[in-house]
Amino acid sequence: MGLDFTVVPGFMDIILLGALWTVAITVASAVLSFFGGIFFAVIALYTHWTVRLPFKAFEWLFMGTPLLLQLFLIYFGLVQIGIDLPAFVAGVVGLGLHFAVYNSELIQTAIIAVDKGQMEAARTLGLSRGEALRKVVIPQAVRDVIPPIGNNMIALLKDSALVSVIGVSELTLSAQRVIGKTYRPFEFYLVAAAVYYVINLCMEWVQRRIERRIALSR
Amino acid sequence: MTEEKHFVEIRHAKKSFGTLEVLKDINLTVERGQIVGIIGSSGSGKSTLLRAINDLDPLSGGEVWLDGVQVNKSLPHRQYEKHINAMRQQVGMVFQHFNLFPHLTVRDNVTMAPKLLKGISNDEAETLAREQLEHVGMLEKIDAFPSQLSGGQKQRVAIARALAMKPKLMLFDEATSALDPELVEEVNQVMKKLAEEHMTMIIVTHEMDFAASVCDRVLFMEKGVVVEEGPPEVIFKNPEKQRTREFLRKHIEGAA
Amino acid sequence: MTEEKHFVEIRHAKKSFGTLEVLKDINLTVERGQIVGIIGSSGSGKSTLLRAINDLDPLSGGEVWLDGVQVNKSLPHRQYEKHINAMRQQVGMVFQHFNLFPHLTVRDNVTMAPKLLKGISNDEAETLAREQLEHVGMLEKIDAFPSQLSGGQKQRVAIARALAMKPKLMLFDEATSALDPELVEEVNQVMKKLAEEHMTMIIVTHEMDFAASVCDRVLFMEKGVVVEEGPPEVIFKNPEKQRTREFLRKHIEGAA
Amino acid sequence: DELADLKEEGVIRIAMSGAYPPFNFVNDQNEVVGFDPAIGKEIAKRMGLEAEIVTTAWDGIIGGLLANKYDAIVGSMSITEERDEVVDFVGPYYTTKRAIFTKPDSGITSIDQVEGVQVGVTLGETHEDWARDRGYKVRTYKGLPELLLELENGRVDVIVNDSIAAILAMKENGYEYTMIDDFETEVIGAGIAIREGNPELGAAMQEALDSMMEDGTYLEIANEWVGGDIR
Amino acid sequence: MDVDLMMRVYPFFLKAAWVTIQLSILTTILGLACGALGAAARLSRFAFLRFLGAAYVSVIRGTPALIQLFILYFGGPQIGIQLDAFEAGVIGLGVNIGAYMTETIRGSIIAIDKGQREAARTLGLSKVQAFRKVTLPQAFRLMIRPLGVNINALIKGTALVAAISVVELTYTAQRYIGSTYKPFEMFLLSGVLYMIIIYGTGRVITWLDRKARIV
Ligand SMILES: Nc1ncnc2c1ncn2[C@@H]1O[C@H](COP(=O)(O)OP(=O)(O)OP(=O)(O)O)[C@@H](O)[C@H]1O
Ligand SMILES: Nc1ncnc2c1ncn2[C@@H]1O[C@H](COP(=O)(O)OP(=O)(O)OP(=O)(O)O)[C@@H](O)[C@H]1O
Ligand SMILES: [Mg+2]
Ligand SMILES: [Mg+2]
Repeated sequence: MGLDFTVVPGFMDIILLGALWTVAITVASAVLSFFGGIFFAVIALYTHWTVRLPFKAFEWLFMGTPLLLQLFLIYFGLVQIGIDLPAFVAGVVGLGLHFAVYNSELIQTAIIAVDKGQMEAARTLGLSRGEALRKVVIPQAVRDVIPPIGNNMIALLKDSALVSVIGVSELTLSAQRVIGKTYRPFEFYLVAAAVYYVINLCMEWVQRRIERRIALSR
Repeated sequence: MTEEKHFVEIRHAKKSFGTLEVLKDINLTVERGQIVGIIGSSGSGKSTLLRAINDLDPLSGGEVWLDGVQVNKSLPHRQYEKHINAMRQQVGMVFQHFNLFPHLTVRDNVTMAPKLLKGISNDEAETLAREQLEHVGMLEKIDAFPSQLSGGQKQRVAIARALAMKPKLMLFDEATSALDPELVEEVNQVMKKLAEEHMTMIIVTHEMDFAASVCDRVLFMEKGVVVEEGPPEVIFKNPEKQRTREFLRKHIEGAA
Repeated sequence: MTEEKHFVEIRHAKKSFGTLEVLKDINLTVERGQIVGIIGSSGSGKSTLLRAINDLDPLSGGEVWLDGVQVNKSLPHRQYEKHINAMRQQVGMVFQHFNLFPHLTVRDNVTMAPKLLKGISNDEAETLAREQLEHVGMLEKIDAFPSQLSGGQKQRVAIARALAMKPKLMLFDEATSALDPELVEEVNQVMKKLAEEHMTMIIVTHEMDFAASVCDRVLFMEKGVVVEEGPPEVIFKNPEKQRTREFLRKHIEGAA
Repeated sequence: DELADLKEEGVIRIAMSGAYPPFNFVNDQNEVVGFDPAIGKEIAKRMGLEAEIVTTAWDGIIGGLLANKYDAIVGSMSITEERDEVVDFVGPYYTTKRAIFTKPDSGITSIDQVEGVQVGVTLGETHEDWARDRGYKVRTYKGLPELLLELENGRVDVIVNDSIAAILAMKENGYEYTMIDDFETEVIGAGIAIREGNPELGAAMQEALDSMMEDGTYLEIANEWVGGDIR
Repeated sequence: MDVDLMMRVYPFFLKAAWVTIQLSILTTILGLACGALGAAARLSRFAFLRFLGAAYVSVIRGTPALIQLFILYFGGPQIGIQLDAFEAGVIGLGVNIGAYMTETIRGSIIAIDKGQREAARTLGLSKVQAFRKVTLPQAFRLMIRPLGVNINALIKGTALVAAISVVELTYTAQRYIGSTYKPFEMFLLSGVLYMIIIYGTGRVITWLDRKARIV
């Protein structure tokens, strides 16, 4: 079967609107997952076991089950106990927490690897442990895991497609909708892939800039 | 609290790493405004002792008092944290390996703690940074990152960073090892000026000349015990103990 | 190749970091078996020069020759790699920050390179490690990891590691800054012994006494240029240049 | 034409999602059964072929056909113009109607009341376009299970679906939803999709389908799985 | 909750879980190989290899895995690559996760102090030797848990192969959900199995991480 892209322009508005949703979800969940990841890492490493153990269970839940299921439970499950989240919010919460747990894994490793002398130097200046973490240890830890955090952010971009299960009309869903109308799966999947790729290029560009900026600080 | 109030008092300090006893019953008092030097062979426990004053390497036994307050108090965690942060703000420390923050510029290395802990404004911080860096001749590198500095430059930033908190007590772990003679002289001047302003200092050093010229009192440590202490004239010219004499042989010969 | 064959020869060495000129036309020759000291103020380019001899920080201009072979040759990558590894095996280096391998024990820090590059057996490696560590008084820490060592201990392991490759040329960047006077004396002895065995050494140091006692020749560097060079008697007692005199003021006064 | 190749192989591969009861679904033995596989197998038998059932996610089902991963889709695929442009249809082999369901206590009893309430549909089905064309407030979902769940959760007030599948699903699961009456709509035909350019294969399948409709086998199958004639 | 139903169908879930496990293991192996090669390329001194590595990461990581699977499985035959669904799944997912692993591995390598490499080179070790004996062992400690994250994502990602008609754990659940209208029961069954697989993998990762961190 030959590819026929002449049908594409007529549907670009739907695709681009979907792309807008995808960007919105991705940005919001990426921010949540980044700060959530730091927060979780601190809980995992520095809190009393009474806090840590319940958190571990929570972490296992997110590590151990597919994102799809998590979104499903957040959207279809929570409403049954009276928490009715709009689909967009449910999507952002699900994606954000899921990747926060992933980021937390990365940041934990990096925190452990930061030279002990750094914490000591900060504590010696009179910084509390929290302040030392915030100002000295965590920035260095995050610096050391920029590439894998970049991984997670880009995985998040693609997984944002899953929020289509709860009816947010993001890029993949828009493409599927158009395919449902036109039955040109190859053309529109390729178009969607291209749009994803453009968003991905922007994210890579940001990552490269950050990496270049931190190169001096090693 | 002791009857006579010393500024720093260490009593029966003991410390082990596993089976290795690194500090064995160390006692030490320092008065306000004094400069005390600690000399001793490699691995004798000097760094460990210095770190204990800050409770960085908590002692296995013994007490550390600073200005009438016990530093290594056993307190519930939360209270201990508050307590130790307050104590540490009064104590500046320059590490043997400097431990500059690699992700911050020289400016931010110096101003981070005062900004955070004393809530000074950005302008005040800038003034403070320039003042402190000027002191150690590092003003021109204010925007550099630690990775761009030479060894001596790092050490000077570390000194500026510690002084920026205006501590009451300064601990130097081989403070001048990476400094050239001119800078040693400058740092020497800085120290003397600080001493006049009643800053108290404890200095671990291998440079006997330096110790002899700035210290009011010198301790000689060996294998976790203080072998001998006294004014530099005595320690360096005419030590009592055989072991001290041996350790300083070359120096004493040179001076004699 | 030059007409008269020097063991080490540096010609018109230049190096910049961005706009900062760190080395400006440095020339230096060292004969086999000589010990040359480099002194100078902090940030004057001493470490950079030492690193250039190994082509670690490649020069922006100029040549480095070792034993009749140019070190910083421009060669196709593969050949350059072979060439530089062969060169570096002949050159031992002790860094200002030691750079011990944190994931290896003291033993493995010392034996890794000889095992890998000279294919010595495990038994031979063990003997070698013990011998070298004995030399620097670190035998008892043979199984320790770097994180368990004091500053002076790390430095000694770094020295043993470099010597274990039996280099023809040793470069020390503040080799003795973290060593106590006794150890300085010991390392001094080691160096003299090495010199007798025709080891050539270039030593960056801030300890003028040390430089005066072990070096055959001393260079004084300032802002990327060699201000003055000569035998230690001249440099330390009676330097020609005003700048050298200033730099060494304290030392010369002391000696006078 | 691929008919000859199939004859030579002796096997025809038939695709469906395996998740659309009663038409195709998995039973407790993890076998794919239902109206679609039964029809597919019967057609194969009449063509002198062995049928091999493939289940695949709906997203990729047409792609798989076009890429020659199987030879026909007997998976309750509605015949639409757009689809017809990419594949050829045999059939229809059954028809169904659009239906609207709501909770008995919702107060919605006629199609006019659907205007302005939340309408749940399955993403990409023809019902979605229909609902949008009529200007309803539409929410889309992955499939019938989610639709029923949302009706229960109260986030949608009505759902639009093929009548047969929905009725059977509700019966099976004890849901008591009401279907909106006197709702006139065109019938939807489900067809067997094959690759374009295979008139002989299409004709052979159509012939097999026609013959089973004539001799009563079709009715037997329909009675077994759906409980009535759905031609 | 329909426990009866769950009891009747769980053996099929077990079988499907085995497919998921096989997929995961093979994909991990292929992914690690691609990741190692990719990282080597990205850190290479040859601009061309660096470009190739960057392009691999960018393109593969930047487009949806599902589409890559479609292209490989459906488009492959058009250029003469005939793979069965399982093979296409392993190759597609392995090459995909390899792009992520490339970044993970590269990240932990560049986090190692430059002084370490310099010290090794000064001893006369070749680039490769310095890398193998000094940089890599230290980077290993940094990469285990991040690779664990990749593997975790990969295990869950194996569900994608349902779209190319491999019946693994998730699709088994989905088929049964479609067939029985019992989503919670079926998700529970598959969820528990995923949890077991992932928990097991997590234990291995934690064990490796502890072992590597002994120093
Ligand atoms: N990577 C770098 N980027 C920018 N500037 C650098 C870099 N490395 C060194 N410099 C600068 O080069 C100059 C010379 O540094 P070098 O380390 O050679 O000094 P040095 O003579 O060894 O000093 P010290 O006695 O303090 O160790 C310094 O001013 C330093 O700030
Ligand atoms: N974390 C540790 N684990 C085990 N042993 C340690 C540890 N830290 C220090 N030691 C040992 O404790 C002893 C004292 O160390 P310390 O750093 O106090 O010596 P020092 O007097 O400062 O020596 P130097 O002059 O060489 O810096 C040394 O023998 C050292 O090996
Ligand atoms: Mg020490
Ligand atoms: Mg230097």
